[in-house]
Amino acid sequence: MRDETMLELLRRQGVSRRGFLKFCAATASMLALPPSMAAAVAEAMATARRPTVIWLSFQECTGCTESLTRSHSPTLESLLFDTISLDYHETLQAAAGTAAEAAREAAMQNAWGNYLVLVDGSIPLKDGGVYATVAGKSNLQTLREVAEGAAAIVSIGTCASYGGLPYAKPNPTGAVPVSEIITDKPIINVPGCPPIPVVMTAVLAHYLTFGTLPELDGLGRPKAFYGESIHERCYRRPFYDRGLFAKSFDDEGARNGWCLFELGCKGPTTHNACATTKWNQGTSFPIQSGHGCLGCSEPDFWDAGGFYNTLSTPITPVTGAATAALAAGAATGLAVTLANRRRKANARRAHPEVTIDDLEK
Amino acid sequence: MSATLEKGLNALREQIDAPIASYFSSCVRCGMCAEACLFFTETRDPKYTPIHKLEPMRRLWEQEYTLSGRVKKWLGLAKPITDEELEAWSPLVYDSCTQCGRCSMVCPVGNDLTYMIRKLREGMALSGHAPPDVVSAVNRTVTLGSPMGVKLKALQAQIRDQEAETGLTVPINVQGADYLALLSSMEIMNFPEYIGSLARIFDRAGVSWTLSSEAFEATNSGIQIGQADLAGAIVMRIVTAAEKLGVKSVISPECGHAYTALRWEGPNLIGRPYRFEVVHILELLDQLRRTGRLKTRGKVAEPLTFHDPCQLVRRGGVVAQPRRLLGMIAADFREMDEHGVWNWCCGGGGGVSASERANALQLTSFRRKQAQLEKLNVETMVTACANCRIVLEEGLEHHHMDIKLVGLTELIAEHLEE
Amino acid sequence: MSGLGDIGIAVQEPGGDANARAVLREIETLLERLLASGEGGSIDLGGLPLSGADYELLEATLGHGEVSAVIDSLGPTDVIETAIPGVWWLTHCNAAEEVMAEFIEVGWCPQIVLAAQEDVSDGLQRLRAALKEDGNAG
Amino acid sequence: MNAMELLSWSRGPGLGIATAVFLFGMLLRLFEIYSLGRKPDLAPARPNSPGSGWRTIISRSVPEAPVFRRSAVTLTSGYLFHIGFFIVLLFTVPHITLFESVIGIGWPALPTPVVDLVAVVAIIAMLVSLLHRLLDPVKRFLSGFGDYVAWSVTFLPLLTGYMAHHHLLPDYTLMLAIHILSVELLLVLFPFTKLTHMLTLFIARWYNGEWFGHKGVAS
Repeated sequence: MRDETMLELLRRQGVSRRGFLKFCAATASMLALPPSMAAAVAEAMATARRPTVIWLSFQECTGCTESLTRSHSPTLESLLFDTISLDYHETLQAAAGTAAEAAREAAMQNAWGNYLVLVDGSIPLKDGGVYATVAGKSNLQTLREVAEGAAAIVSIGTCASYGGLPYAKPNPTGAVPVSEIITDKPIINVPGCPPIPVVMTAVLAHYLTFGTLPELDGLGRPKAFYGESIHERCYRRPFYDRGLFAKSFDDEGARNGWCLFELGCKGPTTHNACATTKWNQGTSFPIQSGHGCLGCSEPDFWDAGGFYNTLSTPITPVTGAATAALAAGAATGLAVTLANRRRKANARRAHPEVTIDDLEK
Repeated sequence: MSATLEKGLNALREQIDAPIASYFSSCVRCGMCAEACLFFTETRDPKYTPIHKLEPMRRLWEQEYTLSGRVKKWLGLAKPITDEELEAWSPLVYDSCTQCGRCSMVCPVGNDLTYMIRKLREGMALSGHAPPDVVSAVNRTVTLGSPMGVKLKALQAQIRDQEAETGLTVPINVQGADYLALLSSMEIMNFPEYIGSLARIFDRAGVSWTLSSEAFEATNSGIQIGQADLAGAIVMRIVTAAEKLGVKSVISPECGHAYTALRWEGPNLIGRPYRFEVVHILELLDQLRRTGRLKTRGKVAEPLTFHDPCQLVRRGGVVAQPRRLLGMIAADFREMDEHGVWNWCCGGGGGVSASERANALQLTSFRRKQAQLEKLNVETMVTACANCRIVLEEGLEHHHMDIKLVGLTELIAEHLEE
Repeated sequence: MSGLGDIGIAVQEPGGDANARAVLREIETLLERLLASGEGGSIDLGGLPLSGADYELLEATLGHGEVSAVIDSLGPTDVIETAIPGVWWLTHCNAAEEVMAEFIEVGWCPQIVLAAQEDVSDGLQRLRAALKEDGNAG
Repeated sequence: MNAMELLSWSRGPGLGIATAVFLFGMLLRLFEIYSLGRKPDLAPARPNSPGSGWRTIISRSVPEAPVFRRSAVTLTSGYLFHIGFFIVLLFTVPHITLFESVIGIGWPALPTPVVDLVAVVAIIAMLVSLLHRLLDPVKRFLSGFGDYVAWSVTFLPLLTGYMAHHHLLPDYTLMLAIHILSVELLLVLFPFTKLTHMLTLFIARWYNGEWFGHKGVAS
């Protein structure tokens, strides 16, 4: 069964050719491919093998898994997940304890060099990584072990991608993202707190369909979903351009749906697909609900100033530095004053009794 | 002879004050002062840009009175000020600056460049980089009492002539007179009519006045060369004589820088206020006019204009008086396009006319005045500064212009009511 | 607060129908191509940020034609011929009837409506099996 | 360091350092100036002078017509740039929120298209002033390295701000970081270049005006 192609799997589940075509068309749409590519997707799907996937959860809140599984009815995403061979997922799998670990090792052995590793959560390094262990193994050990035989790693969520919440100052566990530990494998970052479900599935679909990684940006994110900022695709953008801003959450501007920039929206510096894909089956996204973007798909978003502080304001108050600088300036100024006064006084003392002889050499 | 670089630099250290520091801190190198300087406008040579003339002093200020400059100097990154450099700067500081003060009015950040040039000359003088002719003039003023070497005997001869001409007595050393009148050697030697004019006007107006045999010379070469001690000594002679005679006022003659020296710099040079007041002759004449003691008859019919001496208007505040006086006697008074505090210099003030080596440049710079005059179509130009008058006469002659020059006091005297 | 409508938030739809106009132009081009060469094409409406006004314009301009069909595979797919013959509006839904993808297809008949060879052969086998059972029974 | 880290640095430690250097330096400059003192003027002042230091602080901003004619390019580009720069600095929303967060006082912004136009005018005026500096014999003669540095660090915030506002680099985060860093560079160099004139010109004008006013002349 492991060697079944996607097409075979779907047919075995009683899906007709029409259903397969529909599946391919929807997948192409999800991957933002032109409709003419649906045929290519179909062709690829007809021959693609279902991959082995191992999902590792480290310092995380399970929000990413929640995001992925909180679809109330079978959707294309869940169907897609049915087609992969999810051999290890602590939260979702039925097996527990040593049986679970054995399943993971078996899956790794069977697909060594070819399986996908999905990671959510950051990895603590401080004090030998004791802050997160599973079956007596630190996350660091587990990640190194599992990553060794992986074809590629998908960092699901901001914690795995950039460190996320555990990484925020003062980072008590010494948390780091996957990319700081694994440097010899292709890594796809799918940041977000949590990431949009369709983005996660699209990355898998792309890998499934074409067997390659999608095109990534400088921060390792698929360009198809993270290529544009929230601000660029925001339906409230015209208000920004016209200079119409909500000043508080219950003022006239807020009621009129004006731009939330002044209320701390991080849309301009946040790259994600929320403004177009939206959440909960396309119902809405934070800005549409009247709240600014938190910037959750960007590195260090917890430390990039308060969520309600405007993007153009200081992250840390400057008053302390300013006061210290003024004090230092005054102290140095006094020293310079004394030095200047002394120099001038010396010059006055050295002033000769001038005669006309002093006008010529 | 004992001028040294160190003495010069030391003088600059002493002179640099808060205004100068604020000026150097504010300069943005916009170059607008160039367009205010007739040595630039008539040559278009950027080296005559006023702020550039101050470069050695700017560097000294930066190196000695700012923290960043001190650090630069300590790191060996600062270019020291040398004798060679100061010598090279001498023509910029002396020959091409008449202290006219126009740049100080134009500078958008408010730099008083003239104030700074005056201070820079303190350093130039004591480091031995003043023009030789100006040094000689100072020498003569200090040793003989007058930059042109005019002695009491020469003055007495001129007084006799004027007494004969006017039939009036010119009072000398009259204890307790109200006014002590001063003269410039140029007036004594070139325009002695000024003495006669004073005698006639004061006689008619009933002004109690006198000359002093101990202090008749008002010009102050110490101001022009920029040496405060010597300038102060020259001022002190007048102060001593005036206070000895017990006069209420001292009259500055028709000479721009003499007025500056006596009225504005004097108390600061001698370090105390005077026990008398200083008025320019035009201020006194206007006062007499106002009180009805100065009465004229008839008016000059031909068109005439007035050349404002810089030290009188821009640097002295005597602006309205000459116009009111001319209003009494001129039927067709024509103002130059830029006049009053916005006048253009004759080109020979601030010691420039005293320096032989500046002569060609001075004549070139006269073109500015020439252009102003050509727009007016006047036959007569009145002024109130003997130095301006001589410089203008040279310029008019050199540029073949047929315009008569006359001192305002003389012109008033000619129109006195009988 | 008696209901959601009382919450004082006005959600403003992005205005304008410029995207719908662009889609209609593209449909025009595809129809011309269909008539000239027999080759149609497809437009993914999900790939465009369409506003409410865009949808209204598209629906008003294209209208409803003679054919409407529902394909029931992996959830319903509505196939509707618009009032412009040859222009088909396809809406793919999942089992929960949530829209997964939406296409405008220009062609004689949408590909997905045609029965596929392997489904036909599967069907034939099922028919034969049924006949055989029938025969056995009879 | 990625763009977001750069932006966070510029909004955090970078801004602190720049503000500190700026305030330290400017205060020091004031001490440097006033430490040198000024002798009292013993010559009696002319009474009822039309001029004074305070008057000159204002009046020196309005050139006489002949002065304007002689330096038309310098004054026009200078005015447009200075006014434009301060309008853009003081009347755009992101800047006002910054001031509000630091000093606690906010004020209304100008409409975005207005600020946008003003920014373009200011940028053009600065380019003209640079060109003039390179072509005019006097300015070229007077200008040194420091003058071009001062121009550059003043121009960069305008240019990068305009680019950031219009998303002219693919990555807005990087663009915004560059913009803020360029402002910080301006602040750091401010006290050590001719840019100090922003503060000291008021002192200079005051001294100038007092000197002239003492003599009964309005300068």
